[in-house]
Amino acid sequence: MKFAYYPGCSGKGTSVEYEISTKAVCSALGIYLQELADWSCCGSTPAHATDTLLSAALSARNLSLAAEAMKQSGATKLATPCPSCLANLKTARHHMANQEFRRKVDKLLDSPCPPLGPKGEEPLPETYSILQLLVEDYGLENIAAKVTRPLKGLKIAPYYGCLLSRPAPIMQFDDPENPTSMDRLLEALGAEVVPFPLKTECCGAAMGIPRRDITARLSARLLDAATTFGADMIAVACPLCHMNLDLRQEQAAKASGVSYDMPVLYFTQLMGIALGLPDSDLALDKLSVSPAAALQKIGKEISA
Amino acid sequence: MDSINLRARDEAFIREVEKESGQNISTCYQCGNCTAGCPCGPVYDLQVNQIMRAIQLGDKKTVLEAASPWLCVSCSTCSARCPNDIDVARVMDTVRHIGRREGKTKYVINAFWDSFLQTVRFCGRSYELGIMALFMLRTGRFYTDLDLAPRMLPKKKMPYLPHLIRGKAAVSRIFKRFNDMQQYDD
Amino acid sequence: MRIGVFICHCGSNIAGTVDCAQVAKNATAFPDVAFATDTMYACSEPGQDAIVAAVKEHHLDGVVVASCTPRMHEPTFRRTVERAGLNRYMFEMANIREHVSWIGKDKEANTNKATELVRMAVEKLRRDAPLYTKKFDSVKKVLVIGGGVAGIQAALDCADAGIQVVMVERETSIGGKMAKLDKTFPTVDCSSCILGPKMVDVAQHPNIKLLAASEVTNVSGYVGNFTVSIKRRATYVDWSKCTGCGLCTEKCPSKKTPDKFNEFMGPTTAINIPFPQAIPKKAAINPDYCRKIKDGKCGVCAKVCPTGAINYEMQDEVITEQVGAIVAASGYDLMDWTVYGEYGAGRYPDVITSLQYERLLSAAGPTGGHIQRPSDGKEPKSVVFIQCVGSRDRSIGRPYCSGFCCMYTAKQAVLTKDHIPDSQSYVFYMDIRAPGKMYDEFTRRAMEEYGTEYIRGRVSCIQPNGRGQYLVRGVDTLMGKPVEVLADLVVLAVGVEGAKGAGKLAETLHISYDHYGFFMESHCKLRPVETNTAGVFLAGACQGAKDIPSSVAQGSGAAAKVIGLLSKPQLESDPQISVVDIKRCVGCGKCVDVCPFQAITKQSIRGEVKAQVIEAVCQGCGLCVATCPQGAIQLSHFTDNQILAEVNALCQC
Amino acid sequence: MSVLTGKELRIVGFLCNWCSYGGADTAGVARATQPTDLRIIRVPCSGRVNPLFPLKALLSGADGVLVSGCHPRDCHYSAGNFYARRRLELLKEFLPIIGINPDRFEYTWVSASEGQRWQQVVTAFTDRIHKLGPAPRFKDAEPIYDLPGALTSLVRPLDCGGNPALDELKQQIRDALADGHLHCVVGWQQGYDPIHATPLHMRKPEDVDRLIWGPFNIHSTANMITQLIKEAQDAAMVGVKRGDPIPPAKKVGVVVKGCDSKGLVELLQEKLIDRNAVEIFAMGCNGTVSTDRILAKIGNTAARVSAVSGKGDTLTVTADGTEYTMSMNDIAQDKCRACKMPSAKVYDHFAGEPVTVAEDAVPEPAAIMAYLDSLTLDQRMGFWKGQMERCIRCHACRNACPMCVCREVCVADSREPHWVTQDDTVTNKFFFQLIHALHLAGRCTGCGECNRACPVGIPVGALKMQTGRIVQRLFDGYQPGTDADAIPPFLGYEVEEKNIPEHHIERA
Amino acid sequence: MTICFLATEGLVPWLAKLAQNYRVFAPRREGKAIIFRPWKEGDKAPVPLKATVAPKGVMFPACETLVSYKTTKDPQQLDKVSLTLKAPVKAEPTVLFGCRSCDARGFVALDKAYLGGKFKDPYYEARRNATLIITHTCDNPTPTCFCTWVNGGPASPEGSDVLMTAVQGGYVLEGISQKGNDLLAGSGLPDGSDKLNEARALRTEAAKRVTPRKDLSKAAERLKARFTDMDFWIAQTAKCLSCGACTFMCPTCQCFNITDEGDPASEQGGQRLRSWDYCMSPMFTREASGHNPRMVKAARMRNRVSHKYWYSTEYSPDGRFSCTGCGRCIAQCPVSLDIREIVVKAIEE
Repeated sequence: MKFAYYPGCSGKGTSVEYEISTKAVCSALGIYLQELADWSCCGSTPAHATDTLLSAALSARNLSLAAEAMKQSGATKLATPCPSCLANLKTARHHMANQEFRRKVDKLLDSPCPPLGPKGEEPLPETYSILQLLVEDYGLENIAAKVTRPLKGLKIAPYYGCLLSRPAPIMQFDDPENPTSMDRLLEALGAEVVPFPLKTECCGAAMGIPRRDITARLSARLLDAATTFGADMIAVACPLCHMNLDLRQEQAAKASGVSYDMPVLYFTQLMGIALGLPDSDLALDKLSVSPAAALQKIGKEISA
Repeated sequence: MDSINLRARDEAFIREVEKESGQNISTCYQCGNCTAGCPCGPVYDLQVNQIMRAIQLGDKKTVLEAASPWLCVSCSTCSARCPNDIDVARVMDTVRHIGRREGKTKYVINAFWDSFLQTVRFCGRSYELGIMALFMLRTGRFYTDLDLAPRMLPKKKMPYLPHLIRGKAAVSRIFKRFNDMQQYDD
Repeated sequence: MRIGVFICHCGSNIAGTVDCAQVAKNATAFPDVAFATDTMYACSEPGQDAIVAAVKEHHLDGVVVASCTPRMHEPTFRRTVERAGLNRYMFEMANIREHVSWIGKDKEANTNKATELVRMAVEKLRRDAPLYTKKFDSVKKVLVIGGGVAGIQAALDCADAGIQVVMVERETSIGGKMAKLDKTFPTVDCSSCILGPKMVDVAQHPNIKLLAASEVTNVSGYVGNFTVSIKRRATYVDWSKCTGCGLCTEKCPSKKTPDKFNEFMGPTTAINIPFPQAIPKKAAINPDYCRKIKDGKCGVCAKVCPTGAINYEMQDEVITEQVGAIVAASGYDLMDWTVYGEYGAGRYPDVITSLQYERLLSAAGPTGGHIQRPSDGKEPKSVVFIQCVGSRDRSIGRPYCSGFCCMYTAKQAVLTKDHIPDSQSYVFYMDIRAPGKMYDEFTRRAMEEYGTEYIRGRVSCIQPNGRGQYLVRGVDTLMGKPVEVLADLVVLAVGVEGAKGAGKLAETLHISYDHYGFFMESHCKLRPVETNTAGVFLAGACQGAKDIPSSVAQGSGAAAKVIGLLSKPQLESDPQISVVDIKRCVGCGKCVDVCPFQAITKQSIRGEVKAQVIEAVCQGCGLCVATCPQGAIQLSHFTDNQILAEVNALCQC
Repeated sequence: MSVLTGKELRIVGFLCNWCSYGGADTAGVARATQPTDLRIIRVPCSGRVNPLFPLKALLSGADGVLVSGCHPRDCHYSAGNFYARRRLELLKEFLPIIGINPDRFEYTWVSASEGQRWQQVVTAFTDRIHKLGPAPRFKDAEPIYDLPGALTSLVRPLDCGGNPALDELKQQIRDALADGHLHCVVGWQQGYDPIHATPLHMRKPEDVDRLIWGPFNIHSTANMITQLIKEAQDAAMVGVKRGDPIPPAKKVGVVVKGCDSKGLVELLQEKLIDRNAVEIFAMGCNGTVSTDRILAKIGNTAARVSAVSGKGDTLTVTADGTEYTMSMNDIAQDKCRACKMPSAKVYDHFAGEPVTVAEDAVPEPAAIMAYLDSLTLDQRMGFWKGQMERCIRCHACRNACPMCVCREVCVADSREPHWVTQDDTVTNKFFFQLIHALHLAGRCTGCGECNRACPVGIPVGALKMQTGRIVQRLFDGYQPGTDADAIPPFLGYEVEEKNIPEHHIERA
Repeated sequence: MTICFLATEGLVPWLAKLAQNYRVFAPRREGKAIIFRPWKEGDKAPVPLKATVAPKGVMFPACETLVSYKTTKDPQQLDKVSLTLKAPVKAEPTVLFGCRSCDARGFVALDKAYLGGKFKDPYYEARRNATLIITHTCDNPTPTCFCTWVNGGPASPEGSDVLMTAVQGGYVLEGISQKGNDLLAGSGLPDGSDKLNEARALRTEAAKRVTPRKDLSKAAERLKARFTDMDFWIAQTAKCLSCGACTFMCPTCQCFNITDEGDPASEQGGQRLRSWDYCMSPMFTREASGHNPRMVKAARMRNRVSHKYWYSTEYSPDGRFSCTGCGRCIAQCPVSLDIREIVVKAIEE
């Protein structure tokens, strides 16, 4: 299995543990991720909040690179771990089905984007989340078969965030109200998944810098719920969610007046643990809230 | 308080929003579901359904002067649950686009976005420390997230230097052409 | 042939934008036209008299009137030409009002267009032939499908008028949805107290034959002479012996059988009588849960039955009935609300439908009339009602208003307060639709006297808070603020759709139905209980969401139509039907295959297979004509040559 | 009647009485302004609209044709529009092959209450037709007389070496004939020279000696079958008096190649023959040849062939004293090049081993279709005009067709209905071919007999191939004559048609 | 007799000259078929082969208007209707170029039907008189040819006005009829007498290549005897598809149907059409009552064969067959039904 890979900017910075664990897990599963050479930023929320066209052009540059790379390497799909990048890349492609829009995008680029082409042989690739590819393409049974350290007894609140399955017509993945792909993945790893009702509630996204009051309030809600439902930890699939719940956990605590000690792990880190990968592949030390206590439940010791 | 002037309906504005967002605003029947599910509703000055109503009325001034669109986190919950299948989040995006073109960029978030895009423009990728620096310069809020620095820096989660990519000039040209096109359009 | 052409001015309706005199003049040049004139109002008495006079004076044998739509006045003018001594089918109309004068102001173009339309009508008329109706006998018996309140009303009205009634009910008791209700709005009187006597009347009426636990499987024939196949489902109880004593239900060990009548709010026994007032009050076994039928071990009911009515070997049985008319009263069902992920999609035990709540309120229900929430049996103190779940929601393909939810929600809020005085009800609504007599007053009482909190806005989501309550997140659009309420119980006013299986029933009855399983009436305003299939009528919510008064009114309406139809000594057939030219027919049977009405059969003529049209069954759609490769079957008045003549009148190059 | 020059174009509408005609009335009552071009023909139901009506209009001067009925499910007659949808979609997709822009034909659904929608439909459609301008007329098209000669590749290797199981086949037939339960058995024998076979009717065991099997068995045996069954029935009736019980007729035997068996299956499917009335003798087919191609290889259309012998894929022909060798690749009939069913699947006797073709082999599209697809619409119209000019209306195409069972009651000769006149204008001649093609839609098994039978070589089969392509696309690869239990697509419908798009007449 | 020589390269200019004064019909290739079409200046040289369809349509078109008629109403008095009739009996001067001898002999057979009796068909007669037939003698008989069996031959002059034989470097043209001789005399072509022997030798050679002759002199007598032998006819006809390919391509088949088309009251008026009909069709003899004396195809085949080799010998003064042995009915028959075989069997068996 070979996928073209778009890491997204945060993977090289604030979500470096996501990046490390994603690569390690894929490698352990025999999935080859081919990182796009010279990829650039998709523009994230700032771009699409500024202009649809600008946002699409920033994404289109990367889609063009991916098209070329996939032609060369024979990679079958384009993958990214970051839901925000995913949303931008998918939305750009979605809009570019409109010829008029696409002409405008092409005008912003050095050279025009390859066409969408007929279904099945699209030169301009669709983007998929790592989560989707692991669950749908690689398959849960195949993952379960490779688990060496089941996460037995670990109660995990699966938190998807808002972007992974929304807007449904563009994302085309899982149930927008009650996604279950990560639930099933965690179950395949042997964990106990708590019925977390706030799976897709917003964490406040990038408001952390300009309006920390908003993120603090929203994150607190999530941390409250996870605590109430008895979770040992929260699993996430998004760098922004992670930042708001982990890095800013204290800010949230301040806002709600409750103190939390809720570890927040990327699902890939949990996969890494279950697959028995070495600590260097898990980058657990990058987390702000230490999962050491929680992981003791499954007999995993880490230096706090 | 002003009364609503129904005859001052700005049809061009309604069409502009509808065209750019691709949504039919008139199908909104004001059930309020967008507001009900909005995570930011409590901090909005004008609720999402009220923004929609103001667009229906062609009340451009009210729409563009509202702070709410600039507080929206684009989580698309409103779109997912709209009983009339309106992509409300896209309407909010569109309101921001129009606002930006009309110079309504007085909000803190604009400073953040601009800082972000500026780093992309020059480096090809976003550069987190650069964003913080530019944001503080723009807003004068030098204390922003200083409390997080002790957690971030030792873990090496914020590289000191930007990732400069080979194609950074190509990315930069996208921004340039975009700005040129905007001016030409205006 | 001698044709007369009459161009109507319709005052200025036509003449305003069409040069009628010129059209008449142009018409004189058309083949076989022996007379052409314009006239002020062709449909007026002098206008019609002028046509009659012209037919006589000019010895016309066909008439073309160019005026309004034939859907309006074709019957009028057919009577006129008949009065003039012609066959009523020797008449054609050109629609130069709705299709010409009213849709454009270019007089030159309109006059030209009107001329061409007249030309087409003339060419068609030249190929018309006189047609004659046939008379036939009808069976003075009606089939009523569905034993809800609408069907009961229709059946009783017909039976009282002396018409034999066969009532077919899918469940083991009649009563329909109304039997499940605790009270009815706006009077808050007891539902079973007012319905019960009517159900008993059905059981006792000498003209009504009641077939419960039965379904219509096939309908053939035509108005006045339908043959209906009815499947009588095996109940495993011989109803001729069952006295309804209920001993069996007490002793049945299979006590976890889902209780459909109680909307699955509690279990019942494998052998049961759905409710105390059931008609017929007979026990029936649910074979999926009966231990004897499933595993062959048990037989308790057979042992205790004092009359020996239990028969585990019972089989489904198909019977046929001959009827002259059919009333469809198959009612409604709630739509599948689990599409609402934000309301838990059925995962939350204390989020229930209004009909389930009705069973909790009912003294005959699973909780004996005590409101106990399903998860823990506790009495809820905070009850949230959410309106329009599956109504007025295009995103899930349900754009329509279900009509009666506003009213029953108000009723349920009132009853909640009656049952639990220290409770608080909240109603999230978009608009309150209460247009009936005393309806709005009733909703006002709910708010003013019972303190129900009405919040104008939709609910975005319901989230369990982990402490046994549900956080309902809505909005008060009047205040422009989000609202959050902690609820012990949430009741969804789920939208309605045609009853399960309505589409299949419609196809069996050869009537149309919409995307939501509602049957199509002939005309939304003027023929609300008729269908496009002669002899099939509609009553109640099968046609669209309806409350009890409307259903009862429509039941009586359908009955009036049936009585009117079957009181005629004989029925007449429309002669605009298909006719087989047996010399051309090769007997391939393609017409038989496609006919939506089974109006064509194969017959053998001197050893050769030929198609044969059953005149009274044929509805004149012409599908067979478009199917027959030899053109051996032709639709009278719309023959291939007639339509070709119209095409040729327009296209000749 | 002529259109208002310069102002209007000729647009014909067929509207069902109950919905769309009412919708047009509603639009009128609402005074919804519309273009004046459209002329409405009122029909009871869209199911009444034989696709030949719009086709006739388009071929005789209409610039646009619009059919409108009740919305699916709302049909006054419950299912008429479901049938109409399939037929009208067929027509729309058929038009391009004869050079008519499919945009000139549209069908839609408008209910009696949708006055506004009707206004939009009329306005948009009229606008569309005006944008397209006056329709090119068939009679004015620039004729193309030539035919493409390209050969497509073979989907499987062909063999002209005869079939080793011929003796087994002969014995099976002899035995059956000796048993006396057969009226006759149809096969092939050598004709007036070794490269021409001719059908053989075997009635006595000794007739079987003449039976041949090989590349010259080009004729369809399926097309004789309905007549022979009738003949057998008549024979049984000889001497039977009125009132006597009707004696059972003898069976008709038929020897089939794969393609012939498809014809039989389709006849069974349409209940045109009774399975018990036929006894099927099958053998695997290794491909048949085109005698024209053999003569072309020899280079003399008057060549006198004295002997032929086949070995593997090579045929050796002795003509006028000279030996010519040729490969099946150069002389095989077009249909055999693409044949994926060389052996019958429905039979009573099978001699030898079935010949099979790889399941996943994909035949190259027929040369004539590739050629037509490469032409512009105007050129296609000219092509048919040029070809049809030489049609002499001998109806060999029709009579050779196994699926044409109307025979003496064919609409080509009838005045009631009067679809075609006796006038031999090229339009009139062509219209008959269009009737034939549309009557065969969803039924044509692709046996190619119409092409082969045409004495002047008009590729009329291409019209049927077009219907075949459409049927395959619309009905998930449906192949007529392969499943005796399948309902022919135009005698059925689905409430939701998976592959038939909703046609939107765009807003003006 | 005028004999001229036409060089190969002179053919097209000569046709062009003829085309100035005549409608010229000549064979050309269309697809796999060879069809007679109007030839005009600029066209290529005609194909020197037997046409797929006999050229009888030049005299006897596949469809022609016998009468056109139209009614006109008096606008003042709608009951007053007048009828106008037009019967277009006229023919332009025509040259039929490049037919075979079998084709030209076909016209002699058609003459019997259309000009032979008491009533002459004016439409046919006009065209016949206005047409000059230049026959290309046959140098390439096909396996289905049997002209010599029916008293013809590859170079039979019967029915032709000019015989044209291909020789080295060109053609020898021989005037046969007065019309033909006049045409050649005025043609300005050089004398070709010197090449006549070469031409004759080639013709003799061609005649040898025709399928060896069988004696059909007893055909009429034997067919008469076979008339009631239905088993014979059923056996011979079993494979027939009842199509019209044989009759429509035949140079001697003369049957037609008459239908009224159009509407006299319309702008276009009505037309009475005469169009080819074929006796192999079950419709051919169907009577208005529905009764059909030749319901089965065996009866129809018997009629066709008998007509050609028996009836015609009785009604034609010279006792000739109504068949010229062109073999088209065999070559183009979709089931390769061989009329020779039927006749021979009728005689032999």
